Amino acid sequence: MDWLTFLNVLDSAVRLSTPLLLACLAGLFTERAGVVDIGLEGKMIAGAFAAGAVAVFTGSAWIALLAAIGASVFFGLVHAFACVTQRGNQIVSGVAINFIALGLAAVLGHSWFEQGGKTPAPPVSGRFTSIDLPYAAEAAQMGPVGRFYADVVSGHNILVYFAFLAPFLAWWLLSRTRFGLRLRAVGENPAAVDTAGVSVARLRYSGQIICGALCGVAGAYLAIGLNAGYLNNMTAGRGYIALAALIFAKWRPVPALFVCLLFGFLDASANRLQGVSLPSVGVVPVQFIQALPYILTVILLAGFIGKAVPPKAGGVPYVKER
Amino acid sequence: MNLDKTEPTAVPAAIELIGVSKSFGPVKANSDIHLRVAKGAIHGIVGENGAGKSTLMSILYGFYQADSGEIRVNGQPVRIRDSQEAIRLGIGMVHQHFMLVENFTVLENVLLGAEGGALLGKGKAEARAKLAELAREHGLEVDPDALISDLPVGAQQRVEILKALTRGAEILILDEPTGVLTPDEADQLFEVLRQLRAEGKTVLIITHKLREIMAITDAVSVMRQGRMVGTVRTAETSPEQLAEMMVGRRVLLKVEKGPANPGPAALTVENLTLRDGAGVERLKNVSLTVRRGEIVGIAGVAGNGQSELLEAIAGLRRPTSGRILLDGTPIPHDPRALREMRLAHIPEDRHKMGLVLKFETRENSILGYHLDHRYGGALFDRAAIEAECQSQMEAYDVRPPNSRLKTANFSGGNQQKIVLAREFERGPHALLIGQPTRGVDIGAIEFIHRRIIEMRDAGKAILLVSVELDEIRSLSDRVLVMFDGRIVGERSPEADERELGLLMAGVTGAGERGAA
Amino acid sequence: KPAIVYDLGGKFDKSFNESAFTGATKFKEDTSVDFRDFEIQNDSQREQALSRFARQGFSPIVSVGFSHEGAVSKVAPQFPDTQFVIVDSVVDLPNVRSIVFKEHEGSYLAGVAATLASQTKKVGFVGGMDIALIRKFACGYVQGVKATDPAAEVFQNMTGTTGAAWADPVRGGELAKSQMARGADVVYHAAGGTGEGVLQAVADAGKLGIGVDKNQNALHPGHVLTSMVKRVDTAVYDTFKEAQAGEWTPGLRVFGLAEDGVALAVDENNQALITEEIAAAIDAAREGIISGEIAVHDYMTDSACPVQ
Amino acid sequence: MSQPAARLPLWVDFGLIPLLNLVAAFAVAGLVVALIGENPLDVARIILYGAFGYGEGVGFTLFYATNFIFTGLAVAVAFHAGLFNIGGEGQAYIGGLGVALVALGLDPYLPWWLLAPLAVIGAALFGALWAWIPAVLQAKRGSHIVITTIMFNFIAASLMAWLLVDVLNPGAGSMSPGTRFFDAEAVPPRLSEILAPFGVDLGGSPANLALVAAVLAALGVWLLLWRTRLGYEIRALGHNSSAAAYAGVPIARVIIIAMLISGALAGMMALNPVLGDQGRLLLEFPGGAGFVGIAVALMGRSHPLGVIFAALLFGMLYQGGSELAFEKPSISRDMLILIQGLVILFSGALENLFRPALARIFAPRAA
Ligand SMILES: Nc1ncnc2c1ncn2[C@@H]1O[C@H](COP(=O)(O)OP(=O)(O)OP(=O)(O)O)[C@@H](O)[C@H]1O
Ligand SMILES: Nc1ncnc2c1ncn2[C@@H]1O[C@H](COP(=O)(O)OP(=O)(O)OP(=O)(O)O)[C@@H](O)[C@H]1O
Ligand SMILES: [Mg+2]
Ligand SMILES: [Mg+2]
Repeated sequence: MDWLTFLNVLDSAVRLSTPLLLACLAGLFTERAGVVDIGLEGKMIAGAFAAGAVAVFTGSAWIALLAAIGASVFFGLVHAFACVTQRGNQIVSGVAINFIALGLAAVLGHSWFEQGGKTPAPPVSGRFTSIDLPYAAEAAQMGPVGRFYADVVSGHNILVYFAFLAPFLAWWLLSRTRFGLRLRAVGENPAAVDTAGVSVARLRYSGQIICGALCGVAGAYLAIGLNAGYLNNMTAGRGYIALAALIFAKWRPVPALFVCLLFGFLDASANRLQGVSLPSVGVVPVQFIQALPYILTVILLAGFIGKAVPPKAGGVPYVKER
Repeated sequence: MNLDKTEPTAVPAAIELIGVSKSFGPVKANSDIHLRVAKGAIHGIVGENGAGKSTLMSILYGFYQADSGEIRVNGQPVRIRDSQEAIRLGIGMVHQHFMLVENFTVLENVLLGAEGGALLGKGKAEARAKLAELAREHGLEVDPDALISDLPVGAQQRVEILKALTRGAEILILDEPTGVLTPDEADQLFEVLRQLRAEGKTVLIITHKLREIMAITDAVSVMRQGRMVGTVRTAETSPEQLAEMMVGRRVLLKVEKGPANPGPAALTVENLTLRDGAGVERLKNVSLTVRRGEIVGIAGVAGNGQSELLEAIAGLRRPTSGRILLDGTPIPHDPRALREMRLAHIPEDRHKMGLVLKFETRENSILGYHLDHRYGGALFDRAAIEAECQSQMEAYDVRPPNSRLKTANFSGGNQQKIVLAREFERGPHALLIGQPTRGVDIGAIEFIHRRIIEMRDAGKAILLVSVELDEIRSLSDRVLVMFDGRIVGERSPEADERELGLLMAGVTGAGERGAA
Repeated sequence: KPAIVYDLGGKFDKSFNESAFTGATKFKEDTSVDFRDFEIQNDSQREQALSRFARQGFSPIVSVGFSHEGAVSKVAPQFPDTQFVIVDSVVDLPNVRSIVFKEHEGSYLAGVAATLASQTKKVGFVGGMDIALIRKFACGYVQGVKATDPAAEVFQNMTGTTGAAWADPVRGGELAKSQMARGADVVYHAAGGTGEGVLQAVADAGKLGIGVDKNQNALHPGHVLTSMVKRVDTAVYDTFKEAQAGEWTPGLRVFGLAEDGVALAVDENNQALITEEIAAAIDAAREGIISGEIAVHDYMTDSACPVQ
Repeated sequence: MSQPAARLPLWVDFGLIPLLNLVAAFAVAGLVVALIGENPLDVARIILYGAFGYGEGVGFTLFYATNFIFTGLAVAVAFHAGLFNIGGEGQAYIGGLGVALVALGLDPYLPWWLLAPLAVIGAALFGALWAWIPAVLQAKRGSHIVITTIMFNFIAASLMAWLLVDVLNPGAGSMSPGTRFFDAEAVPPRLSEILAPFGVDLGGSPANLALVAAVLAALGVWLLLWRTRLGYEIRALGHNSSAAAYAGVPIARVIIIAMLISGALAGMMALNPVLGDQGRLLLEFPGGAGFVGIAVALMGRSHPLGVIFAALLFGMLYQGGSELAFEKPSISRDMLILIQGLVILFSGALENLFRPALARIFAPRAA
């Protein structure tokens, strides 16, 4: 791969890793609070559908973003109610939310827009368009580093920049603030938090709300950032990959950034490798190239990261009185 | 015997409980409890397991809400809705099961719930200063930046006390604080408590060790089956009287045992060294011999390699070097094969290792022996298993004797009996016993101790590990002391308690080096 | 009483299923004869839906998509008096009409147009899943490109290996961007919903896309060079009409350029893009194919493509 | 799952509460239906009628339930070992390859009753094979089985797409990615044919002998888990791995064996659609049954009997939902997914929603 190709792949990796990163951080906030969430996929779908629909109705990307966050947070609250208040099984609740969001988006979309659950394309004002950073054009002329700035750093929409800032914000929030300390504690030992006079339930709800908000942004990014409008099941399993990334990153925000970038990069490379003829092998079947990111993930997992220890209280409802 | 009514209220009460009741579903943990704790006193609370001591204290600390009754703090009626409220009222609590976040530092744990602002920076600095001050005043030293999981239990407990004190506790509740301490550490703790009393603070302490009650408290309340049996002045009572109040019958506090009759060596450990997964040496060149018909006790503070030693012998950990011989043959690294060689193992932690709590008890009664052909071929012979379980439950007086009840639903003492029955009843030749009576009440302790002596008298070789020095001394025929992965000395059980305590703290050759 | 059974993509797939729906709707509007339809959710429902419609007396019953092949061959013999139609596959039974399209011919024209519209002489193709039908599109397209400019380069990508491949506009867009990064400035898609992402990305970048199946020119006016329409709608409409008039016949119907079954769509949205040169070349190629002067290889005949 | 504070009469626990949960789920679904301007009662009637109202409907319900019994059992067995096998989808897919290879290779020679048992072995073997690598990675390297099984789902999809398009495809002229049809003699009879002489009419439904296999598998799983030493070790491991180690259970080996069994069960799901219904291997034939298996196992409390009931419930939803799509074109076919989700939510995660209130009514007062 020459430098330019590499930059192109990297540029694509940035875009592809953005929804993963947002969803991964979303999962991080709730799992660090001790609530396991395999409903990331569903929340993203809710966000994407809300964003798509509201962008069509209002023509405003920002209102659509708010709607996405709202819809996704709503499902976060449902999950919190089931898992925290009702002490239900967290995996069951997550599975349920994936089904509900997918079904509801299609049913409402079908009824509102009569296009089989799709939303029509919103106007340009209803989308987040790419931003050229200052001096990008000039930088492009100034050697490889300049190209990197122009091609990879510049030219994404605002949600991408937010996504790449988010791990650092998350890190700061978790390690430097009272809220973060309590949130981490409640995922490890809720009784310790409870005896310190802090409400376990409130913290876990907060975790779910943040999770919902981030999934909402991820959904909005898919529907009105990368694409124009919601399409049935357009998350295409990214919520599950984000969970994998979360485990890979061992529930830490900055590693999450690198893991998601890695996943995005593998994905982007696979796109690029299609149809490439290898020396002695000839053209590799495209299916093999498409499986490559997944195979590499398994190899990395087996070879490098070893055992990932989840937050101790994860998945277990906090029961004070039996 | 309730002295509250007779005694004039000369000293103001720090705490008064009036008719407090609390049920967990059908279990009445506390019913109609009256308690008065004088300000500036150390007040002990004793009772069998499940008597409701922890529940009562947790109500005081706002962790649970009483179903009915009144609480007064410093004479004022209060409603303690949550722990924050309790902390505001100056109540601090060190829980029986530590409420620490294991992968947090000491400082973070101290900070939790009392951060002093939305950002941690300022609060951290203040807490650090406060910790330094408390260390100076009370000798409660801990490294603020150490991870809890890296600290020995004794230090973890110090963190719990520090947590309470940094929050400005005037009334300190300690729930079984000494279970995990060396006698020396316990003495240190008592020193701290006396110092706190001198400062006018009130201390409520729960313990099963009557010796400690006698040593430190000013008054003591006894609970039984959710009720308050009575409160007495410590100076006016005796351990025997307290035990009787607790159990409702007379109890033998001293283990009766005849002289040992040691036979040939059964279990030999030679130069055993063991590194854990992280590469830390947990056992350093340990050698010992246990003969038939004797109990060799290993004393030591928790975390000095006793657990690793037991688990290495039991085939659960692979030694880095050294040999373990059973009746002269090197043992395989396989718990299953060891059981066939008649080596039984009572693990230290029945919940973590000895039992599958969600199994029916009859299933637990064959745990480890489940491949035995007595219990069936391709399919289990359920009648045989049932019979086995019934006979075990009968022999060990497990209550209720219901083999189909999930083991989780038995009380701690009965769970321990289930483990003992399983391991003892199959005629082992050698026994590894870890913490046989941890968290078990006096009545059950008596029973378990008797069984262990019986096994010895039947000619079994027994290696006993316990952090209860009293237990080691009363059961063992020889005492080995472990410190930092080494065996640092052998003493007779009659040896001076102080000397043993010093050995446990790693001070060898007490005389010369004690001063250094 | 006509009926339609759609394939897994659903009737609003912006593609051949939707096209069938459009034809049926037009028939309904023209004749005010209502029709029933059903979107299957799994393979087992194909037979269920067909026999159900048949039992309820519907006829003709159109099943859209090659995947219905098995179900039609099983159900049709059970209802000899019912008229069955299968689109995109051939079932040789006395009461079945098979409608197939020469997608390769239309795609060839798309290749011609793409090459001429391209400044860089690099063009792209994004398919949904790597299956025979999509290879047929790709093969025709590449032939058109190479015939126009043997030196022109074609980048080909497939989206995925699960059903999501037809509904993943994000990846579709990414594939198009990757092709554009390599210099492509015209990208043709045959990827259902995924293709919307392709057209979107191309339009966002100010380049040209080529739509498929339906006329997608209006999606991004000025940025969709043309659409390779596959007239499933007319085929369905005609079938219904003939049945109504009692002129329905079974047998194979092949719709190529000659029959107007496939074509490049030109309308007000792309008129400006189709220069005279392009229009002339398309026409010439079309004439050539119809007359047989230009032989466009059909991938399906030997599972191979002469050009890459 | 939290311990109920008070014991309720059995009929409340196992009858009234599940019923109320279902009613709540349907009430919410009804709300959505009303929101889009349809009559919820109508919808409920259509679904119930579609699932149970006539022979063919029942047949379809059973057909879908067969898939879910297999995949639900697969997830349940892994659960008992403390493992979360999300890879049922991929294992079923590869299991289909096993079935197809047996059938394609032997169908000229063997009648169905000889071929079917071999197909069972093929399905189980291939499904197990696909679970084997994640299992080994979990047992020996500690790689998180949730991720590896997710990855293996994707890898299976790629592998199968390649095989079905380029390798096993009958070749030129065939549009659909799939194998050729198996010989008609090699395909076992459907239940409708078997039961017709007894006056049972299952219409053209594809329910087939795989249902019997599924029920036998459930029985087998029950025996395995609660009547054999291996099952004992699996459960001990799942509840408490330290206790299992203490008991001398070879942990790594039991993890691998449990996953192999799980994979084999998932793989056997392929018997139903591939051998029993389509008579050929098609692209994407599992159609999400592997994931539904998770919900089925959770709702069935990982008990084989519970799995059967939950599978029937989901089978009913699938078939009733298809009826709904048929009768009410204005309601998107995705309504079914929504209803499934609500059922999972209310009967799974919110199972105790009504318990406190019922406890107040029915619980015997504590002494
Ligand atoms: N997890 C549980 N679920 C249901 N019931 C329980 C549970 N834990 C304890 N119990 C019930 O509460 C009773 C008391 O439990 P606890 O462990 O406090 O016993 P205890 O009185 O301390 O007994 P022992 O003296 O033997 O330790 C048990 O006999 C049991 O019936
Ligand atoms: N959270 C809870 N939920 C239900 N029952 C409980 C709970 N905590 C305690 N119990 C029950 O209440 C009773 C009193 O328990 P408590 O822990 O107060 O006893 P204790 O005197 O502290 O015993 P120990 O000496 O074992 O610490 C026991 O039967 C116990 O099983
Ligand atoms: Mg107890
Ligand atoms: Mg207690």
